[in-house]
This record gives sequence, structure tokens and C-alpha cells, in this order.
Amino acid sequence: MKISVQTEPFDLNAEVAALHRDNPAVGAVASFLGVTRDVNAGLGVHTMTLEHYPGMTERALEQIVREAETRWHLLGVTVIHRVGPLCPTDPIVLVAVASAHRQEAFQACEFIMDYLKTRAPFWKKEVTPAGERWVDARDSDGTAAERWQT
Amino acid sequence: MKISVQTEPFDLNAEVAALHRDNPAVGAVASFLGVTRDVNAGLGVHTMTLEHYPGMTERALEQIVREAETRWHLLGVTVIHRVGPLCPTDPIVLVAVASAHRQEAFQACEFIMDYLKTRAPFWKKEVTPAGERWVDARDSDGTAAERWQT
Amino acid sequence: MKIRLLYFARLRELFGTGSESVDVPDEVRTLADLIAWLSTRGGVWTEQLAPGRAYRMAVNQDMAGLEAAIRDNDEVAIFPPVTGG
Amino acid sequence: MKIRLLYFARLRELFGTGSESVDVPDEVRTLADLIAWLSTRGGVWTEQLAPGRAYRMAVNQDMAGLEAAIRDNDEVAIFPPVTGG
Repeated sequence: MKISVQTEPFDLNAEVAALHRDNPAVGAVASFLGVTRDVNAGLGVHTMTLEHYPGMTERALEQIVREAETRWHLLGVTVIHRVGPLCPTDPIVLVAVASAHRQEAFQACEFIMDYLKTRAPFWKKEVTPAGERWVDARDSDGTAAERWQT
Repeated sequence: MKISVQTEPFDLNAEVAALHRDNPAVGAVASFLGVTRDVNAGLGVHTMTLEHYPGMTERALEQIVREAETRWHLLGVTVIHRVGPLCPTDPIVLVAVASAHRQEAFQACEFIMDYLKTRAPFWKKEVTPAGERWVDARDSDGTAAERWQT
Repeated sequence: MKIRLLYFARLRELFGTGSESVDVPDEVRTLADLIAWLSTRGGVWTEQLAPGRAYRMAVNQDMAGLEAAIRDNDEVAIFPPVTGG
Repeated sequence: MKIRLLYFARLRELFGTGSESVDVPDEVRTLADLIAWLSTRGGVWTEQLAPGRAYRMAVNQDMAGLEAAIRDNDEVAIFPPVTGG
């Protein structure tokens, strides 16, 4: 498991290769890249700032990945989340999951993203032409996380 | 839409960046990387050869992507499938889907992989210590594709 | 009626060829008719195309079922279930 | 009982501080008690921590509900619903 909260960009090739290069049992790597959009609820976003809770954030991400590992047979998981100032089209988050078969990789990747969106302490602030504003949590993210509670 | 059937490796960074770099409406890129495993039904695989049906394969992939585009609002799709000889840990297939929000990207990516596995004319031959053998289709792939027929 | 036949993967190897151009009799109008006609060749043809064998077909590069019609100059492919990805 | 309080994002800005160490009265034993006590400060405190307001809490870096107990030296955080990813 690799968990990182960082201001620097990350290298998708290197992260995904690290998950399968030395493990010939890996048949599938599902990954999700979250990217800063310039349109959120109709306002042009110029930049975005990500705040987090040092210590708890890493701990929450680790717990989410451990929970995924109890549900599916995974061969490697990487979660990288950037904090600090970001511009439109900048990658914010990478979740990459390796497993033997694709269904497990897809499901675990989606599960981790759904939980990250509701349980990992990150907060987005947008800087728009109309001024700064904290992004509101989306109800659909709560709904997305709830579907795993069966 | 980018569809490619090729013998050469591909660059994950370049492919994913091409899907979001110039489009600030993209908030999510879900991708799947299929990798050659060295264990398939218990036999050590030394190399693998992928055969395809030139013309029909590209056409089938394009139809699968078009079908996904009618089901979800997508902002870009790339499908690259390698053919010819491959070694364990070599990437075989990349499906990358860009959209505004993650649910659409994840679902479309999984849909395309499920359909690719049952409808796109590719055939794998493994070269193992026990000789060559064509890989049998997995029943679970048929089941995975059927769940979208609702 | 002339058609072009293509075989892939295991079937290509077993039939000993990847493609052939054939002149089929007038009564061959569907894929089912074509399979019946090819089966009369005996040996691997009869064996591999027997009912219950898992194979797929395409007409002019679109997947097609046994009921599909075939026409002059069509490209017809016969191959095992696909195993890409 | 001394506890360390942390505030994040919108609440950090509204409260005008990211952290403080406080000595809470003996009757403050749960997060609900703590919220009631902080609400007596008036102004943004009363307003932002009023019933029905959307905020989340953590005790020692684990998400916790209003019923959660707090103990001497605990780290208690109050923050808006998260919006990462």
C-alpha cells in the first residue's frame, strides 16, 4: 500500500508500473485520476486550493484501503492526493488498484474513491472571478458511499 | 475517440494526458490496464501471442465505444490493444475514459472492457513449458457483459 | 455465388489455412447453410463445426448468428470465442 | 480536563483560528457536551454549531459522532463535510 498526501505532481506511468512491473500475478490495474475542472456549478474556476488535516488524512486513507483489502483480493493499491494550490486540468487525486482480474480492481478502485470523497479530510476552496468560496459537499457523494454498506 | 490495435507499447501518461490536458471540463479519467500474467489456470506462461482480425477488430472496438457514448456523457475515450508477442508483466490493453464526474467514467470504462472481452476479435495463445495452447474464453466474461443488457 | 472465407486462431491452425475464396452452391443462403456445406468436407471441418462446438461468425466484419443471410462477395469469418483484453 | 481543538476549512476561517488548547468544565464528557459548551461563546460559534448545521467531528483523528466520549489530552477536530477527490 502506498499512501501519499503531497503538493507535488505525480507520475502516472511510474505509479502504475510500480504496481505490476515486479509482480507477474497482476493481470489488471484499474486507476482513477481526478482532475481540477474549470466549471463547478456554473462559475469559472481560476485556481483551487486543497486543505487537509495532516495526520488524520493519511490515517483515513489507510483505513479506506485496508477496508477495500478485506473486501477484495488485491495485489497493490496506491493513493496519492495533492494539496495546496492547483489549476484547471491539474490532476488532484490518483487511486490505482492492482489485482489478478479486472472486476476486483474496478470495484476496489471505485469503492476507495467513494469513501475518500466522504471520509478523507480534504476541503476544496475555489478562487473564481466572483471571489473565493469553499466547495459544498455533494449529496451524490454520500449516496455513492452508502451503496457499499450492504 | 482513439482506437488503436498495435504491436508497440503505449505510453499511459501520454494517453491519459491527451484526454484531459486540453479540456478543462474533464473532472475524471478512469482507466484500465490489462497486463500479461505468468499464471493462467496453473501453467507458467513464458510468452503470449495475440492474434486479431484486421479491420473487424478496429470496427468492433469503435462500435463498443459508440455504444458507451450513447449510455453515458463522455468527454473522450481511448482504447489501445496490443497484438503479436508479449511477455509476462507487459501491458496488453488500455481503456481510458474521460468525463465530468467519476461515476460515468468508471461505468463506461468497465462497460467497454466487458464488451471488448466478448465482442472484439482477439485471441490469446500461451507458450508454456508444456507447449503452446490457445486460451479458452472464460464464462465469467460472458456473464460480465450480460449485466449491461438491461 | 462467390464468398471469401476467413479463419482465425485455433480454427485457422486446425483448418490449415487463414482464408480461401469459395464458390458455394445456390442452396447456401445463410450461415447455417454454409456451416452445413463446409461440414460435408469431413475431418476437422465436420468435427470443428459440429453442433455444440463453440465458434463465432461474422459477415462483412459484423458478428452474425446462424440465421444471417450471405450474399455474393461477402466476407465471412469463422473463429473461436474471443479472448482479448 | 485539557483538550486540543482543531478547526479546518470554512470553520477555521470563520472561527479565526486553526487550533486552540482549552480547559473544559467537568460536565463536558462527550462531543455533544463540547458543542453545547462552545456554543455558549456566542457569535459565529453559536451560529456555526447550531443544530442542523452540517459539520463533522473527529476525536484523536478518527471520525466520531456526538455521543463520543472525550478524555484528557484528546485531540478534537471540527470541520465541514469533506470535499476532496
